[in-house]
Amino acid sequence: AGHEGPRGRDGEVKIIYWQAPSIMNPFLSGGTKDIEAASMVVEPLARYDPEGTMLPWLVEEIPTVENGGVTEDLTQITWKITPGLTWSDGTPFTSADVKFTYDYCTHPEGGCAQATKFEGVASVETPDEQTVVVNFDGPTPFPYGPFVGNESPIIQAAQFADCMGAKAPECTEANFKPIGTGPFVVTEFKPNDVISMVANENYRVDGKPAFATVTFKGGGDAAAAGRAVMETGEYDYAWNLQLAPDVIATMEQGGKGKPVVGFGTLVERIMLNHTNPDPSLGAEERAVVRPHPFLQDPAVYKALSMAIDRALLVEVGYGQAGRVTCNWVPAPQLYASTSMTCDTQDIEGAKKLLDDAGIVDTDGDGIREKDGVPLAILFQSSTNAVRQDFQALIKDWWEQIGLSVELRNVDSSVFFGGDPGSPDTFQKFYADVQMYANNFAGTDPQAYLGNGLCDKAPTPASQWQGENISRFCMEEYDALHKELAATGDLEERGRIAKELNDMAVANGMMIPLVDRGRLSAHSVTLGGVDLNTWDSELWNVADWYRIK
Amino acid sequence: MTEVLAEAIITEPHPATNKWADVWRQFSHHKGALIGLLFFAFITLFVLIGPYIWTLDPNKLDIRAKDMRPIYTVLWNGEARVGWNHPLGTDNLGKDLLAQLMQGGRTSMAVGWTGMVLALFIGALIGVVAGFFRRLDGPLMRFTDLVLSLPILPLLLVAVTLFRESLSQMLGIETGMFILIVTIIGLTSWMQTARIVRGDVLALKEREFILAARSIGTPNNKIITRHILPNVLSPIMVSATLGLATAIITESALSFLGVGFPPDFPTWGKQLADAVPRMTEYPERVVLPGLAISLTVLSVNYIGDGLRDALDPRIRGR
Amino acid sequence: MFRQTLSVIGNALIGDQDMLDRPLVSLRNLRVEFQTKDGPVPGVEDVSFEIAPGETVCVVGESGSGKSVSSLSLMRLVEFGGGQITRGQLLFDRGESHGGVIDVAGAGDGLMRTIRGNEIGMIFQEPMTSLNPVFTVGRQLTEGLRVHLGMSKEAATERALDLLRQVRIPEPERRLTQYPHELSGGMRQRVVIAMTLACEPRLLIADEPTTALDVTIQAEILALIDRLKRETGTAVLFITHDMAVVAQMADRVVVMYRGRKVEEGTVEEIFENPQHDYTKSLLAAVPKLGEMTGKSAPEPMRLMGSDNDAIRPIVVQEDKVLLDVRHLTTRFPVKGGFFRRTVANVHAVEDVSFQVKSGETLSLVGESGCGKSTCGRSILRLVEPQAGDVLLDGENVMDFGPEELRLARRDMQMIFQDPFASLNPQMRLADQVAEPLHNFGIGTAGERAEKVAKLFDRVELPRSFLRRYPHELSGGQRQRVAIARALALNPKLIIADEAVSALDVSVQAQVLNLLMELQADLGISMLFISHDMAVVERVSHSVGVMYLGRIVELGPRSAIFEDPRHPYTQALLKAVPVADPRRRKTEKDLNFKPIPSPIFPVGHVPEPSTYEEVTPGHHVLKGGWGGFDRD
Amino acid sequence: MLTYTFRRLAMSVPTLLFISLAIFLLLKLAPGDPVANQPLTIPPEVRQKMREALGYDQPLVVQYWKWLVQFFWVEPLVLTDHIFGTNFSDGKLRILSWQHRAPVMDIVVQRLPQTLWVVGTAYVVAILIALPIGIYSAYRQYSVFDNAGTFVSMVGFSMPPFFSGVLLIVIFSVNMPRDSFWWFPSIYDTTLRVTSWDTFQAQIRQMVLPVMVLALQITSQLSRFMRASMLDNLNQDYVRTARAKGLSEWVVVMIHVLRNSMIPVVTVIALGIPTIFGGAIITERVFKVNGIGDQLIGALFASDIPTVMTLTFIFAILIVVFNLIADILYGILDPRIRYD
Ligand SMILES: Nc1ncnc2c1ncn2[C@@H]1O[C@H](COP(=O)(O)OP(=O)(O)OP(=O)(O)O)[C@@H](O)[C@H]1O
Ligand SMILES: Nc1ncnc2c1ncn2[C@@H]1O[C@H](COP(=O)(O)OP(=O)(O)OP(=O)(O)O)[C@@H](O)[C@H]1O
Ligand SMILES: [Mg+2]
Ligand SMILES: [Mg+2]
Ligand code: NI
Repeated sequence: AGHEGPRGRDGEVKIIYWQAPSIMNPFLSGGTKDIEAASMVVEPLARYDPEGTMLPWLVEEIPTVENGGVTEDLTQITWKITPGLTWSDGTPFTSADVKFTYDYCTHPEGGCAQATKFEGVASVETPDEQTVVVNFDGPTPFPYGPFVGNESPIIQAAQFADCMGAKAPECTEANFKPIGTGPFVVTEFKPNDVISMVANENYRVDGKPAFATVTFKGGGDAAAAGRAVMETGEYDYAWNLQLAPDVIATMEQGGKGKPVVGFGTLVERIMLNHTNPDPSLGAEERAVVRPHPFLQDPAVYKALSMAIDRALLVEVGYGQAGRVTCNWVPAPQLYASTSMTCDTQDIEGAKKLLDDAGIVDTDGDGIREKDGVPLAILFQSSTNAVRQDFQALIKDWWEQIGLSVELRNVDSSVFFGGDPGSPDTFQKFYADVQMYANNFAGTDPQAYLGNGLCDKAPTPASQWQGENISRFCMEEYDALHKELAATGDLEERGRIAKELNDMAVANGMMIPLVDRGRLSAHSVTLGGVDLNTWDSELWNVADWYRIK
Repeated sequence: MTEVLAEAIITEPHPATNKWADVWRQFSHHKGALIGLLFFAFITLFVLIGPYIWTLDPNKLDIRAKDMRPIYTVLWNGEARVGWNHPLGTDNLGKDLLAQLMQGGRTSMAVGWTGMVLALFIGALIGVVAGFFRRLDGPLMRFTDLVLSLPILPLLLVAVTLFRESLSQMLGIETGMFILIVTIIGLTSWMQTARIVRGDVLALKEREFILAARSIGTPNNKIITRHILPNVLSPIMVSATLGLATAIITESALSFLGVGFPPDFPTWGKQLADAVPRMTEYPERVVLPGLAISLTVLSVNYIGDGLRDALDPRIRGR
Repeated sequence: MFRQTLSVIGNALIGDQDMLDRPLVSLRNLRVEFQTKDGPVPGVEDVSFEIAPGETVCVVGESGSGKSVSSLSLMRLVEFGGGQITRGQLLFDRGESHGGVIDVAGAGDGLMRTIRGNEIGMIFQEPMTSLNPVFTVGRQLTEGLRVHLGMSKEAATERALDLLRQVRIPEPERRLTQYPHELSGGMRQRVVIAMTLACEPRLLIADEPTTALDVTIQAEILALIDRLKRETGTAVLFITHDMAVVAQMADRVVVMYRGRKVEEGTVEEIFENPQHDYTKSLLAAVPKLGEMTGKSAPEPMRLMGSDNDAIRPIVVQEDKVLLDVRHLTTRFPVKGGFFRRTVANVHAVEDVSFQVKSGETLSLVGESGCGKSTCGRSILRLVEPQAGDVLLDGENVMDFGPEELRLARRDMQMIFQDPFASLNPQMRLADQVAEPLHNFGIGTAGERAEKVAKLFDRVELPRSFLRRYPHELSGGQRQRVAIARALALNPKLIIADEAVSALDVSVQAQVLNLLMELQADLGISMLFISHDMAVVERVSHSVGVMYLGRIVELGPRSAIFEDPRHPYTQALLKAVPVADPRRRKTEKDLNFKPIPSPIFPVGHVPEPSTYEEVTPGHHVLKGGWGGFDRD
Repeated sequence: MLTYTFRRLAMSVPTLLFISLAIFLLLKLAPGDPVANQPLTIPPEVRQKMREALGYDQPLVVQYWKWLVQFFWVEPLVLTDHIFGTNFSDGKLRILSWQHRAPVMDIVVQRLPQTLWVVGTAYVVAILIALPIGIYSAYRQYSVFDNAGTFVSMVGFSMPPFFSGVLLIVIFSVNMPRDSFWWFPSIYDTTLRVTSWDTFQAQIRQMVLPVMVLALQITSQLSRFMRASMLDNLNQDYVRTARAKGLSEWVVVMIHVLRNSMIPVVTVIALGIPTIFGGAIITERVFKVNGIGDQLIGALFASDIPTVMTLTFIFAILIVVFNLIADILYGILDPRIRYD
């Protein structure tokens, strides 16, 4: 209300991302900052709203089996592009552009960061200018990978025609100033610094966007970004303020802006090693020999979980931007299991559990033994202030129930770097437990739940590739996941997914700790902000306006 | 004969004593240096002995007692949450500030001292050798210039990312980081010392007493240790005081850029960097470590000033 | 006692306010204090004297006696050095047109600035540092003119050229655009003189203007000041510690000792009839050229207050050659060009041969830069010679390896010029004297300590000095320590490189006597290097005159001083001022050409030195050398 | 002098080559992986593809040689093309950043002006403040002013820029009312173009805080040097000569002494410039100035080796060049120095 009018009526909006975008082509960078910056310019066929439901964006409607958009055998999906759509340069947006996007990203020499989006796609056809048909290798119950969500937008064939494969990086002009269908057009791109944009004159909705120009500043640190929005009022929108809760609270008192929180699928968790990491085993065996001497004992991992005061962790580390979770997949609602609770700490209960299981201190050193093996845990994590605080707290609790805990932290570029030569990567997992966070893109957890499959475990044989970090392995789990992959019905998929989630957690694959939300801040004068964790935060930037 | 004796009486300035007593006497005439020394002694004792008196673990999270203010805040703010159990207050997780300050000081001072000593050692060695042996002068000074032309901070960052892992592996993360940081600081800050020392050695070499030493058959190594080194001590001392300060500051800059010691390992620089976002509500968290750094640097500089005067026999003679 | 007399004289002078010959300057009861950490220390105390227009007053006294402080007070420049005039008057007659007599001690800053440089000019001791290195000579010369006389730039430049001609600098136009470092010491001192003369001051203060200069240049500068004084009629206050210079310049003499005036009188009175003990001892300590005429062997000086009966000539006992130097040649490379290759050589020592017998003293004399020091150092191989042989006791030092060389140095020791630089400031004296013993592992620690104490006795230093540091000693005492160190190894040969040049006359005499005494007692041979002809005459058995790297004349002392054959030797002897006011030299006596450069391109092969033996043992270089042609 | 300059220039070529090799090897040893910063959702096969696309897997020698050719041949060609409108460089591969896949030099050219502006202004401001302080402290040695100056400069020296920067922000950006004259922006607006008086003012205002932070550090060091150098010269004989000439104190101190004292200080200033670029890294980060220091840090953290390599090398060139300038200045200022 009160915010309708001609396009560009509200002048300038200033956005600050403390990680600076370095490129505007989301296919050449997987970084959130780059993808979100690009989302203001290039758009997918469909995207998600803050609840995680799919919205038709450049198409008439979402194709489903019911409306015939998806074939019964789940191998083909047909998108119908909204007629009359144009690129920001005025040329028509056609199915050829969509097919080009597919070709661009799947070119073997292109190094496309979003190649997984097109996994399983056999071909893309364009029967006519408005129709895109995607054929899959096999039945694909969730066919909304390609061209959906901020990681899979459509780029203009005319602009990128000469930028295929190895030449992709050389197209600086195109990579910095892609032509898109979004509400804004890049006028100047300074890598790692600032992007200037103006409203797209050919945008499909009249009177939108309300802002004539956007200054998209990048760089610095989260505190400075928060300060610029909430305290000095120099900026209108600050992204992903990973700050201590009390810092956010003080900044809020500045009164110039307020924080907004949204929750997605990012879960901070402790992974439990299912192989024996004993250093005496030798480099090749450490990650193969099963089982772990004591971590697979239900009493042990349940006690470990019970000893943790998750509410306190949330308070200390994330404040409003976190909530207690007992699940691997915390959202969307359809897939979020509710069968487990874990929000109260129960040290005594944990002790009792261990005592009952006969895991007691037999040699009087204060540390319990299981079958003569003392419960000594090496707890590793990436180097990060909040994680080290968590480590210190958790160490304290675990020691209270009779374990000995050694802490270790590894620089994140090494930890997550995936260098097969380094012994400190999270894939090698040369520790008993390790803590980090992970999530999945989009709303469908099938691939993510696939991280629990036996054959996804990183081993020397697989060159340490694979996402099953804890090397969890259960036949029932594998079978159930297969079932999920063959199920098309949403309700049914939800039920199976929840069951998979529960199975993994209950069998000691991990100890979920905190469901980490996204906390951003916007100026009190900026209207229309609707924080979205399923898609780009800037997904509805066309609807933003100035509150007068 | 009589003349000589008369002279002897007149030129008797102080009862003859040993050199270091003399140095000390001159030093104690320098008011700034004396205050500097006192403060430096205080802060050294504070970080060395402190943890034995104040035995709280600096990394202990006392979450119930978080965000306490230093005891002195009650002077103007009766409502402030203070307590003798945490005289300087606690941080947002309830870590005791006093204990952190002591522990941080230990690290910072250790980094400062070792970094400085290393830089001095390399610098003095290269300087003396280059100045003394004409044949080595060219190559060594070329090398010094070369190292001087390396962009230090960037390389520092690269080197930290480079060796952090392997060293932490070998020696544990804390010792590993310590050795890494100290080595890097040492390896990147010896050049000025080397240049100054070389210049002084070159000048000294022209002084006749070196020639005299050679003419009485003093071998080269003795010339260096007996005649050259004591006489370049004063510029070395000055470099030392500056070096200590730079080492402490460099470490804090590394911490700020996130490549310093691990998060659970306090240093003054890191405490300062970490507290910056909460500067307005909890000023003591930046002021205390900041002050510790500044005052240490300041006192060391004054000590350096005093030492330079005290080691200069021309001044000392007066 | 004398002070009373003086103040009576002073009061009498103050009373004399006669318009016609009233003094230009009169200092009355001047006291200057310096603030030190131990409280105020007087620099001069109750000094009074006068200078009449057109008169030259010399102030003499040993180092630290307050000569400079008095003169700086007159310019009111002591204040910038931390001093303060606490008592007394400094009356200066500015002339009728400028308001007559004023008291400089109470003058304001502005007034002082118009007086400085304009009415009182000052020449300082160090020509090397008293000019600003970064401004051209022209600029520094014209500065004063433009400030005081308000001249335009062109006019000032004109005047500057005039001045440079007046002080007889060759090529004055070129000098204006040169920087001080491009001029030699003598030329710089002339520039300073020209600068002080710029505004035609009524009083010229010259604070040891020639101490740092060679005899020849000194003679020229002295002649120049004398001539200018005669031509312009300025009064001159001339400060020096060199009695010969006093004899040459002064009308009246003021003698200062430890901050006080001890005696005052005309130059003849002072030289012929000194009253105060200090003046007497000062005069006794001055070696006078010609004093030794007729004596075959050198002998110690008769000093006041010392045991003069012991004086005996030093005769060479045995006729054995200890040191035989043959065709010694030392060159220093000059590097240049893109690849820094040797493009030329400084021929510092060129084909030098001489012999020193056991117990004999051979002196090398010559002007600065002629290669004396290099020669001495080459013998010890402290610098590496290019060619030649040095035979010590029949063994060739040039063939020794490093360790043999080190051992050979036991027999040859060196005493250096600068007593302040030749001792390590950071080491105790006992350790320094013991160091040679240490190096050769002689004796146990106790024996060494005993030996060092004996050496201190030998050089007449109290044993309490053993634990001292060099800075706690005076120059003369330090030189004794250096001698003790040289004696520690019982050497056969001592090379004394300007060992007494930096010392005050009285101290110099003591040290010289000590050296001679030691020689007599221990039978040491000595290579004595000096530029002071009078000293050389006193100490040597034979003398070698060096010029531009070569010995131009070599022979027994008497032959060189009484029968000089080489034109250079003759010129050199003429230039030496004589400490006798009745034998003054004039400008006409001097004929000095600028010394040619000793730098020759790489390929240059100089001809060998060939000598003519004019009388037995008296050799003179044949042919022309460096502009001096024999016959 | 000229020979000397050429000699030095010629000598700096091997020096620079050696430095480039040293930097290159060091960077190559670093465990950084250009795709380490990509989200965990990207699977390993895709990462490997991306690495290959970046040329990360080529042999060392090839990478180094390519870089050398690009830096010393292609980039200058691009520059000539840009200036003369020629097209020598067409089709030649330039040094591409791994992060944004654009030519590194383009970004450098884009960012260098900001660094030069901020660092340059800070330097000029610092010199303007430091020299008078140094001169006066020396002239009145041990006075109250001198002692206070010593204290303040020590504190300034020991205050890390990330602290002084945030302190200034809290004072001038957070606690000042927005419309006050004393309010200054905490974030450098890199899009601002000076076209009018207002934008010029805005530019000045946004430079105030970073310049203050940088200037504080430089001032404290420079004033110390100036003081020491002045003290050395104030006791020289030529000063007494100048006074004896009857020159006023102003002329004596500000012309005779100053000129001599500037000789070592100018060297310090010239040699300090490259270090300032290094020191500006933190300041640029605090105030988000898009200078090359900020670019370097960003590239380092993203393991963008071509950018890091090029930037560190540019720093090295700067240092070598300023070293040369310092030596030449030395010769110009001090007539005693004659490099044959
Ligand atoms: N700046 C100063 N501070 C303290 N004492 C000083 C200072 N200048 C001179 N003096 C003292 O004043 C006394 C007289 O010194 P002055 O320089 O006049 O001696 P001088 O006769 O000129 O000696 P020289 O022949 O060595 O030049 C000395 O005792 C000296 O130590
Ligand atoms: N180390 C050196 N390198 C280059 N040239 C030198 C060196 N030492 C001396 N010279 C040159 O050799 C020549 C002789 O110098 P030397 O010191 O022997 O003269 P000197 O007669 O002792 O003079 P003075 O009376 O000034 O001591 C001079 O021209 C000098 O410049
Ligand atoms: Mg004097
Ligand atoms: Mg000499
Ligand atoms: Ni008497």
